[in-house]
Amino acid sequence: MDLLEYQAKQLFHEMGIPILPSQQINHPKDLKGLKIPYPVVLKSQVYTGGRGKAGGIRFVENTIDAVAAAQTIFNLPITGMYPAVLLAEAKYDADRELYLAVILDWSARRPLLLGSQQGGLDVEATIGAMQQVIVDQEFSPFYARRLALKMGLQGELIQSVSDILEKMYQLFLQKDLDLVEINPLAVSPAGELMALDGKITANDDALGRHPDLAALQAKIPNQIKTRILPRDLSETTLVELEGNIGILCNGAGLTMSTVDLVHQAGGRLASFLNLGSEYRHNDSPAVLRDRIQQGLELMMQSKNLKVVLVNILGNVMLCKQTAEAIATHLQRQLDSCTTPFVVRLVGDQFDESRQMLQALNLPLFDDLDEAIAEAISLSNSVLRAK
Amino acid sequence: MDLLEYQAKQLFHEMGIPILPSQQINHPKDLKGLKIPYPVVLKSQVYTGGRGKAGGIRFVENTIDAVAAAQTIFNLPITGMYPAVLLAEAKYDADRELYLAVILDWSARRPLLLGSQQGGLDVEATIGAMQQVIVDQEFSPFYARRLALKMGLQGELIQSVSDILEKMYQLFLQKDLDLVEINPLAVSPAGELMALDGKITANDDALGRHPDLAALQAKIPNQIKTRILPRDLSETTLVELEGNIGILCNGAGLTMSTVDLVHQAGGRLASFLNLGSEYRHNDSPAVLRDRIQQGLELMMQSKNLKVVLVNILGNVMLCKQTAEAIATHLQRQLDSCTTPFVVRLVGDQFDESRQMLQALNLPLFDDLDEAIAEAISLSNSVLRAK
Amino acid sequence: MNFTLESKVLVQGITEPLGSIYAPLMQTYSGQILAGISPGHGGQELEGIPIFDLVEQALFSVGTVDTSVIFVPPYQVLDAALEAIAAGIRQLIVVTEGVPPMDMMRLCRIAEASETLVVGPNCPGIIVPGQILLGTHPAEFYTPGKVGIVSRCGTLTYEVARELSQAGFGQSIALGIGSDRVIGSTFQQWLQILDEDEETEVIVLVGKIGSDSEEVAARYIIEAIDKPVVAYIAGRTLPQSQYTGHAGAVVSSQIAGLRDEVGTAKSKIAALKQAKVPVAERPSQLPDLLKQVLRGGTKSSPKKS
Amino acid sequence: MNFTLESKVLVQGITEPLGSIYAPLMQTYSGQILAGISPGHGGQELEGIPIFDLVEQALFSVGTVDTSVIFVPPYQVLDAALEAIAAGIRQLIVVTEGVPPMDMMRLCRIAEASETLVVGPNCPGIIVPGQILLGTHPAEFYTPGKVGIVSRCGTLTYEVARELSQAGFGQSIALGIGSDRVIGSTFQQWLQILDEDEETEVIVLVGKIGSDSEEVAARYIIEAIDKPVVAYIAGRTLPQSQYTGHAGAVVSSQIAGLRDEVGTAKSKIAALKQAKVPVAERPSQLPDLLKQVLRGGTKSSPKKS
Repeated sequence: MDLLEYQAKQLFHEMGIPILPSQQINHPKDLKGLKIPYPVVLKSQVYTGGRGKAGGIRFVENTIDAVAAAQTIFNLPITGMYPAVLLAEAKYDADRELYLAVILDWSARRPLLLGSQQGGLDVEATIGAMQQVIVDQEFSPFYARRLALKMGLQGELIQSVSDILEKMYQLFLQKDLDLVEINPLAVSPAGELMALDGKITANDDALGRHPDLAALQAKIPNQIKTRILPRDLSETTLVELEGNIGILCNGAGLTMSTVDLVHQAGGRLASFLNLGSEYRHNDSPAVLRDRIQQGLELMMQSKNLKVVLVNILGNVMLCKQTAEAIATHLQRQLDSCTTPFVVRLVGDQFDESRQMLQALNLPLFDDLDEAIAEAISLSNSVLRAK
Repeated sequence: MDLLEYQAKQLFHEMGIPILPSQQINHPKDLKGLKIPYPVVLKSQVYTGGRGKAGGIRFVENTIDAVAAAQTIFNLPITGMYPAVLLAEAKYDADRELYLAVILDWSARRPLLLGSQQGGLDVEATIGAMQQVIVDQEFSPFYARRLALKMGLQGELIQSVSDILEKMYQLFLQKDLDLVEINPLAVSPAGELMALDGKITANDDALGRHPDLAALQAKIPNQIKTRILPRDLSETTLVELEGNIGILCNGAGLTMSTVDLVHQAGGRLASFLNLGSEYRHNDSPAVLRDRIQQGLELMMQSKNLKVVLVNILGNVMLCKQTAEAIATHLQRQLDSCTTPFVVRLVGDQFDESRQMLQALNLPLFDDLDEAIAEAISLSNSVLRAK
Repeated sequence: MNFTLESKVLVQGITEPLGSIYAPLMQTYSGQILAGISPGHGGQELEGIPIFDLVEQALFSVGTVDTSVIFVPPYQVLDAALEAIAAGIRQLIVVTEGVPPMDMMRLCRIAEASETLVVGPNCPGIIVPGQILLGTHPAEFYTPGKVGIVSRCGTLTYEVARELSQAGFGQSIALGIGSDRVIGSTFQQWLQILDEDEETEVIVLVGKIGSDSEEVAARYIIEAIDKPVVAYIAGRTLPQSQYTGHAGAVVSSQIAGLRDEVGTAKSKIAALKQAKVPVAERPSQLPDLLKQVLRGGTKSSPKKS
Repeated sequence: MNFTLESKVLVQGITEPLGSIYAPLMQTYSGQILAGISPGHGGQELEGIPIFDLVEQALFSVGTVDTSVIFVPPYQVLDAALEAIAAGIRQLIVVTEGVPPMDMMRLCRIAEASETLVVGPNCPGIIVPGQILLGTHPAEFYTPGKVGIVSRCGTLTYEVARELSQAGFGQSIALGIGSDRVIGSTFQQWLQILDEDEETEVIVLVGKIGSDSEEVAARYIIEAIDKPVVAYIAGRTLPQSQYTGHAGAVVSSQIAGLRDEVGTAKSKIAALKQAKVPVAERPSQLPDLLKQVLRGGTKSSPKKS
């Protein structure tokens, strides 16, 4: 989960990382009560980068200009999204601008400190100058000093920049973050440091143990909730495409593979839906049945859906459980639903399951290629029938 | 530094350890605004144990009784100390009472979890039933479960008591504590847990990085500040005895040894003062000189002081620095101070230092036994002169 | 590696929903589950498997154990794993999905220091067909043989195993290393283990788009693996933005200086081809590729035929 | 143990007040200080000793180092020590007083795992007279010889060394293990090291009241030490409540089930006498005791004379 700039800065502040005096603006008229002296920077609070280039950051000298600028920014979509909040912030005279970040190095299975003397720009533009330090063992501040030196810092900046990095690392660790970034970290002519912009990405798997971050998630406008990956039953995500076959599958790899096979066989997908892996610790058979049924209901919402292909693999009980769930779903919607189903299941209970589904006129396959051929054939006949 | 019960419970609460509804009472009349329903327990907030036996804990049923009881408790000294605050707390029906603690095991250089099913009593009385678990590697909750099992707990109590222990450990670690103790931890008939009394000792060396705890220290009444060991210059502690020789020394071992030697040679001490070890990272020569002078000034306040014996050992520069500090002190107090000094110093600069002190009629020795003999002889001659 | 008929196994989280489903299935397969752990349930039994409150308590009662299969809730996985390590168990299989990366990083650091093999999390575990089941693999899909399957997927692993079994290619071992970004043992570690395993003649690597795991594995195959390897990568026809993993992963790869296209099917297939690893277009093509590489012998400097 | 003329030494915190006093004294003694560390001061020098910002940077420039002497402020000691350990240094001497116990516990745990010897904190360090000075010992008090002094005190160690030197008993090594309650290496560790050290013929143990260190050491002498040991304990005439250490220590000892009187001079002297260790009444009595034990030969089963 990404945090907005002002939310990230709130966490910086709690951790003792210096930020400028700032104020949250929910409406242009809030600027009349501004407590920060002009000149002031107004910044669109959106989740995407590039807001500067898009016109989402403006410097203003007085209240009249500020209200006008705020109105403009509130009405300026950035990659399709409008800000719900602006941040009004004091201006700062930076002598130099640095880049600092702490991220997870997934391959090394360790946290990674990143830094560069070329802050303030797009990360992509400065990858060449980026210095890295892997936090190989338990963190200690010397890792931060190691980065400061690799960045080419000297004198008192070694210690002061390391101190900021140490606080970023503590935040990263305490809040289970995927990313904490300060860009730019301004250095004043006197050598003082100031986090001018910041980015925090919280780990979705860990949100359950950070109620403060989870509360921020609740505030995210619906328009961008699709950025959140499916985690529990209520968030199983339907991916919609332009064809007419719907795939309901369990497990990311099997879903991808089934999508590939349909495409390779000339089919076109209306949507696909991954019910998730089997490895959720609380997946009892009842939960699984519910999830299959909810998945089917979600699937039926896809546009252009003409055929549903169900491909579910798992332990010995899953075959019959899936057949039961499909049967229950169809019986419930008997009148409204005329979309044909092709079901592929495997297991000891295959014959039993076949009988159950045959009663509903549903073909059951244990060979995936055959099931796919049937689904495509059905989708073509539907097309021809048009 | 010890915390009072109500301060400890505040930390428990922040950590999510259940405590009863309670209210701080600074004056008996505060009880008129009590927000906790009767019956209520009033507890004297003093640093020593045994307050129950001493009458510092009373159950009251209504406001009139409460005000009277509070007046009594405020006026009841416990081991010589009066409470500045009482704690008014709801009553709790406990089915069983447990003991839990986390302490430092100094010998093993590891934290130690302690627990017993015989809570609510003096620790000393239940040492036999006390179970221990050493936290050998990085803490993980299984250490707490290990203790719960050793304590003989079963069923859901294993997990719920472990959860409390885990929170106690987090507090211990985060706040650099020497001790965190819950005694008793009440178990209700429904299996719910409640910390009825608690004790926290913060580590004095670590107070500098815990401003919240240091602020509590500032509130400790002067009468019991002597419990705090000397840490910096302002707190060098003078230990006063009944004799007439004062010893000024550097380092605990050397101070003890000098005290022993004077006693063994038949001398009687008015006081002794340890200037502290040489290993404070910020001890520049100037700081050392200041500390010697402040030590001498403090020493002069001892009752019955007739002779001062200075015994300071250290690096090559210390000999002359000490002589200079003594000379400065004496010159400053030339008129008021007639107490004879015996100085023992060792080092390359001994001769130079001797000349400096000879000018002030001070004998300088490099042999400790000789210096002690001289000090005792001087103290005896003072006695005879009486 | 010790995954044989002789292995002694513990199940942590045996009273959790997943644990109570799979522990009996594992026990049915080869009867090697000596005990289950579930704090507060000590003294109970699950289909004949005795339950203890604490790992060390179980070991005191049933003796030494080689492997623990962990089904506890995600935020308790680190603790369960550290408990097992502290009790001297050096092979852990974490089935549970959703373990926070920070916990896995700490577990990996401690596992490395204690030379503990951690499989998973978010994985189906290990099956040695005909010998031992340590996880969720549907045993009926597997047959004993000479193919080692190492996969980054769950259910897709079953699909691949089923295709191989039906085509007469039994398996020496099959395992899923876990679908999460931070996992214990990697493709490289398992390629090495299978390269040295006497029962394994040829290796099937099953991957999917997202992360750089397959690219790194391909590089490792060039450097260190002698036995023939064939691969299958799922997601080759997916719209690129889908399933290429978590935003943090992308940031991480980009910042770490990896080229943009890491994680795509194209990048993975190219890397594998460079390592001379034939890549199947679909699972059902794997048996043909296996026949080809086995006809061609080992990849290089054959140690045994 | 490698504390000889050949040892290579680093000073961490060389620009701190204590560091800037003692680094030059150590350098004068035997010229083995290759570098000093002080972040932000890289490129400077202190009386000819080059200063670096980071330990690994220093090692890159001056080569391998055996020992680091640490003078940084107390809350930075853990970090400095971990930095040295990460750079491969396996002997640390922490002079600084006031290190929080929690930091020392973590340092001890990591030092044990990496087999690092940590002397201190709050200690005068080590001197091998005529060879090397690693800490604050006033070199003029020491002479080369065969007596190993291991002490829990600072300045009292100097006093003892001076008495011995004046009586003709030179020292093979003298060290203070630190006055704090949580210290790296213990009496037991050093008794063992000195028992095995070929240059040491007899051991002088210097203790003081408070803590159970001397009692534990006495037990260890009975079990494991062959060479003769004599002792001196300071504080035998002190009022009992004074200097018996921190309140936490008392709680800890009591709860840990130790008998109340642990920490007193009486308890320590009794324990040492039980270990057949003669205890001097005053430092100036130590030479006489040394003569007696040396006349009597080693304590038991002599390995060498």
